[in-house]
Amino acid sequence: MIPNQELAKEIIAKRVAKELKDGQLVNLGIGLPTLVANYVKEGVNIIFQSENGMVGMGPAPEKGKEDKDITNAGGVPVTIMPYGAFFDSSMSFALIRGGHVDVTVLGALEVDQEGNLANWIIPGKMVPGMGGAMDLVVGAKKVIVAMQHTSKGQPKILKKCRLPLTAKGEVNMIVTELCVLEVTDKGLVLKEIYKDTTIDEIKSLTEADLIIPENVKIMDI
Amino acid sequence: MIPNQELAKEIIAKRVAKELKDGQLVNLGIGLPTLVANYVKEGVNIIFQSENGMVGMGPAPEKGKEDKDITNAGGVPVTIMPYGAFFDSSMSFALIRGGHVDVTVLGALEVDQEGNLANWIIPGKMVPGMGGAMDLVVGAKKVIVAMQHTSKGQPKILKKCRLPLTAKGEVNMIVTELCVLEVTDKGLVLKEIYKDTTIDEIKSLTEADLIIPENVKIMDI
Amino acid sequence: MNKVVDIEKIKPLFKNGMTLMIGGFLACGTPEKLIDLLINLNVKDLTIIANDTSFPDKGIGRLIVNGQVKKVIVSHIGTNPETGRLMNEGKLEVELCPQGTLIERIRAGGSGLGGVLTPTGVGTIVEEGKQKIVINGREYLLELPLRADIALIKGSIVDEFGNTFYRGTTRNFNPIIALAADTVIVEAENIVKIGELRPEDAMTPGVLVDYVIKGGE
Amino acid sequence: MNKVVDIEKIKPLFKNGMTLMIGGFLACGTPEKLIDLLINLNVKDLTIIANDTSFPDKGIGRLIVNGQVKKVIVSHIGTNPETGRLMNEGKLEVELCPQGTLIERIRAGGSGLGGVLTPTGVGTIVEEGKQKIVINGREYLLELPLRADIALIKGSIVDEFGNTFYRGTTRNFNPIIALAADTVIVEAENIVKIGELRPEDAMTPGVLVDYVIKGGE
Repeated sequence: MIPNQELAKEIIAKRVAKELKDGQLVNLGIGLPTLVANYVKEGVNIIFQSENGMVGMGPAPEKGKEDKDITNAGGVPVTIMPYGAFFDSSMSFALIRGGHVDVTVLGALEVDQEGNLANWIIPGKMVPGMGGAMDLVVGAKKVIVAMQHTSKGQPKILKKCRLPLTAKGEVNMIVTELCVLEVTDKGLVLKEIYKDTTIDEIKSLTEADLIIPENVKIMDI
Repeated sequence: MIPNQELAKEIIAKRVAKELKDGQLVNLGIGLPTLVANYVKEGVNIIFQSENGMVGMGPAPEKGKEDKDITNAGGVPVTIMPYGAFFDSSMSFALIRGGHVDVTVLGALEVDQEGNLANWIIPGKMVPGMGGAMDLVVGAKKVIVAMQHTSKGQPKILKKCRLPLTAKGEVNMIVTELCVLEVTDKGLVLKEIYKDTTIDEIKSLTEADLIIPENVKIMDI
Repeated sequence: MNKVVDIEKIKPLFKNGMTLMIGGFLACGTPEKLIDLLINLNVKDLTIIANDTSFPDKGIGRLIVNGQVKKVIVSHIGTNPETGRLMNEGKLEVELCPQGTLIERIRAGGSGLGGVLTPTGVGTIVEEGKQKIVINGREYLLELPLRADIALIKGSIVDEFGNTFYRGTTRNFNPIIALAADTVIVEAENIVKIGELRPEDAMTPGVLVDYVIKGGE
Repeated sequence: MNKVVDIEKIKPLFKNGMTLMIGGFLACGTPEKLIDLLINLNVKDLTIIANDTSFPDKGIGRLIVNGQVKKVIVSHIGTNPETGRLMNEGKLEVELCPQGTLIERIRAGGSGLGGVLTPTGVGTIVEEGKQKIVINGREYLLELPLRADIALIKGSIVDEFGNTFYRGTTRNFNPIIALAADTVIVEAENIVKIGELRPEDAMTPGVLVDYVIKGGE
C-alpha cells in the first residue's frame, strides 16, 4: 500500500502520462486524470480535448490573466494553444463518439474484470450525473481508468461492478498506484507492479481475478 | 392559354412574389422560381436561402465582380447581403428540414390533387437527381409549386402523379400562368384565375378535379 | 431588420410551466441578464433543458435555488448541491442524459430529425425504456428529439439582425439550442451594426433569432 | 506539428477501388489540384461520395469523364451529362440520395452515430429497402452512416497544423467529410503559420487533418 495519497496520485499520473504518444488527441477527466498533463515528457506533443468545446487546451492561465470565455469542462479558466480550435458541443461529441479521440483517462468508483466501468452515480447518495463520461468511454479509441487501488481500504477492482455502469466492456487499461492492468478477452492481466508492492499485496487488495503472466515488470515511471 | 412563354413566366413569378411576407426565409428553386426574386415589392424584406450554404443571398454580381467563393445552388456566382450568413451543408439542411424555411418555391414535372409532387426524375430519360428538393418540400412551412400550366399542351396538374414522387402530400399551393390553386384536404381549390382565361379553359387544361368556389378572384399581379 | 429590443419588451413572453433551453457550460456562455429577468418575473414550474445546473450562485443554478424549476433535462448536476437536495426531497424532477446524446437530441429537435441512434448508454440504466436497434451487429439506442418554447442564448458579438459570434468556449450548447425553440432570444455582450460581422462569423444565423437584448460585459 | 507536405508525398495513399469523399458543391469548394493528382495517377474503380458530379470540365466531373469512377453516391448528376450517359450504359453505378440525408449520413459516419431518422423521402422511391420507424405518429426513414477511406478537402485559409477556414459557400460538405474518413487531406488556397488563425475560425480542427498540400488560388 502507498499510504501517502499525494504520492499515490503522482505515481498514477506519471504512469498514465507514459501511455500517451506524440500527436495523440487526449481527454483527461476531472480530478486525478487532470494531473497527467503535468508529467508528459518534453518533446511529446499531446493535444488535449475539453468536451465543453476545445482541442489544444493549454495550461492554467497566470493569476490575473484568466479569460472568462475560455474554460475547461470543470468550469475553470484555462488557456488554448496556438494550434487549438473552439467549437460547439455537437462538434465536440462528434469528435468523442466518432472515434477521433485517441485516449480518454477517467477516474472510477468501480471497474471490473469485464472492462465495465462505474463512475457516475451512487444511487441514493451521490448523483452527479454522467456528463460526457458515457460518450467518452464508448467513443475514445483507448480508455484508461486512473484511480487509487482501493477506497477506504475496500477494493474498487471487482469481479462485477455493483454500481450502475457508465459503459459496458469499454475499459482497456487500469492504472493504480500499485499496478497496471490490461483488460483482455480472458480477463485482467497484471502487466506491471509498483516497486514497493508485491503481487500478493495486489491480490489481497483486488476482488477481481487477476491473470499473472510469468514476467510482471516493475512500473517504470 | 398564354402562348407567350416569357409572359407566362412573368405572370407566375409576379404572383408568387405576392405570397412572400416581410421577414420570411425563402428558398427559390433553380429556373422559373428564381425569377420570383425580381418581383418582390420594395419594402418587403425577404431573406433568401441557398441550400449550398447561405442565408441572405443577394442579386447577381456586376460583370467582372464575381467572387468564385460565393455561388448559389446552381453553381453560379451570387452576392450576399450584409445581414447574411454562410454555413456548411449540415446546418443548411438543419434549417430546411427543421422547419426554419418559411416558403420554398419549386418547379414541377407533375403535381396532383393530393399535394404530391414529382420533379426530379423521368425514368429512363432524365435523371438529374433530387438534390435538395426532397428535403425542401418536406421541411419548408409552405410549399409553392410555380410552373407553366401545361407541358406541350398536356396537363401537368393530375389526379395522381405518374412519375416517381419528390414528396407525398406536401404541396400547399400551385401557381401557374392561368390560375392559383390551393391544396386542401378535400382537393384542389381554384382561388384565382388570370384575367385572360376562363374557368372552362382551366378545366380543359387540368386533369385533376377542381373545387370551384362561388367567388373565384381575378389574379392580382 | 433590427431585432434589438429593451428587456421590458420580452417580459410578456415568459409564462409559468414553460420549457426553456438555456446555453452555457457551468455558466460559461450563459445569459446572466436573462436569468436575472426570469428571477425578477419569478415564473414558476419551468422545465429547463441545458448541459448542467451550474453552481448555486451562477446561471441556471440561481433558478434552481430560487425554486422556479419543476424539471431539468441535463447531463450533470454535481456542481450544484441544491439540485441534488431538491431532487432527493421530491421537489425537482431530474432527467439525466449523456452530454453527447443530449446535444444530439436537441439538434434532432431543431433540424427535423425523428431521432438518432447512439451507442452511448448501451448496457447502462440510460437504455431503460428506449428502443434498441442493431446496425451491422452493434447495438444502438434510439434517442428522441427535444424542443423548447424559448431558447436563451449568450452571444459575444451580435449584430442587430441577430447574427451571433461566440468567443472561446462560450459556444457550447448555444448554437444548437438556437435551432430547437419556437422563440430565440440572444443576450449580446456586444451589439454591432448589420454588416460589421463577417458572414462566416455568424455561427448562429440571424434568421433564427427573434430578439436581441444587451447584456453585461 | 507541421502537416504541410509536397504533393509527391501523398501519391502512395491512393489505390484502385478506394472510396473517396470529395468536398464542393458544383465545384465551388472542390480541391482541383487533388483532382489533378487523381487524374495523373489514373487510379480506377473509385467510389465517390459527394454532393454532385459537377460539370464535365470541373472538379469531380473530370474524374467521371476520365472513366476513373465505378460508383457515385450523390444528390445530383444533372449538370454532368457524362454521368447520365455512363449510368445508362451500365458503366457507372449511381446512388442518388437527398442532399440533406446525404450530409446527415456522412455526419453520422463521422460522429459515431448508428443512423438518423429523417422524414425526407417517405412515400418516394428513396424509401425502398429502408427501415421505417414511426415516432409520435409520423413516419421516418432510418438512414445509415457513410464513411470513406480518404476525404479530399478544399480550404481557403489553412494553418500548418491543418486548422481550416472556409470562405463563402466553399464550406458546404467539406467540414463534414473531414469527420468521416480514415485519412483527411486538405488542399489549401492559403497556408499560414500555426497561431495565425483564430481558434474560432478553425471550422475544421487541425486534429482531424493528416496532410496539407498547397493548392492554386
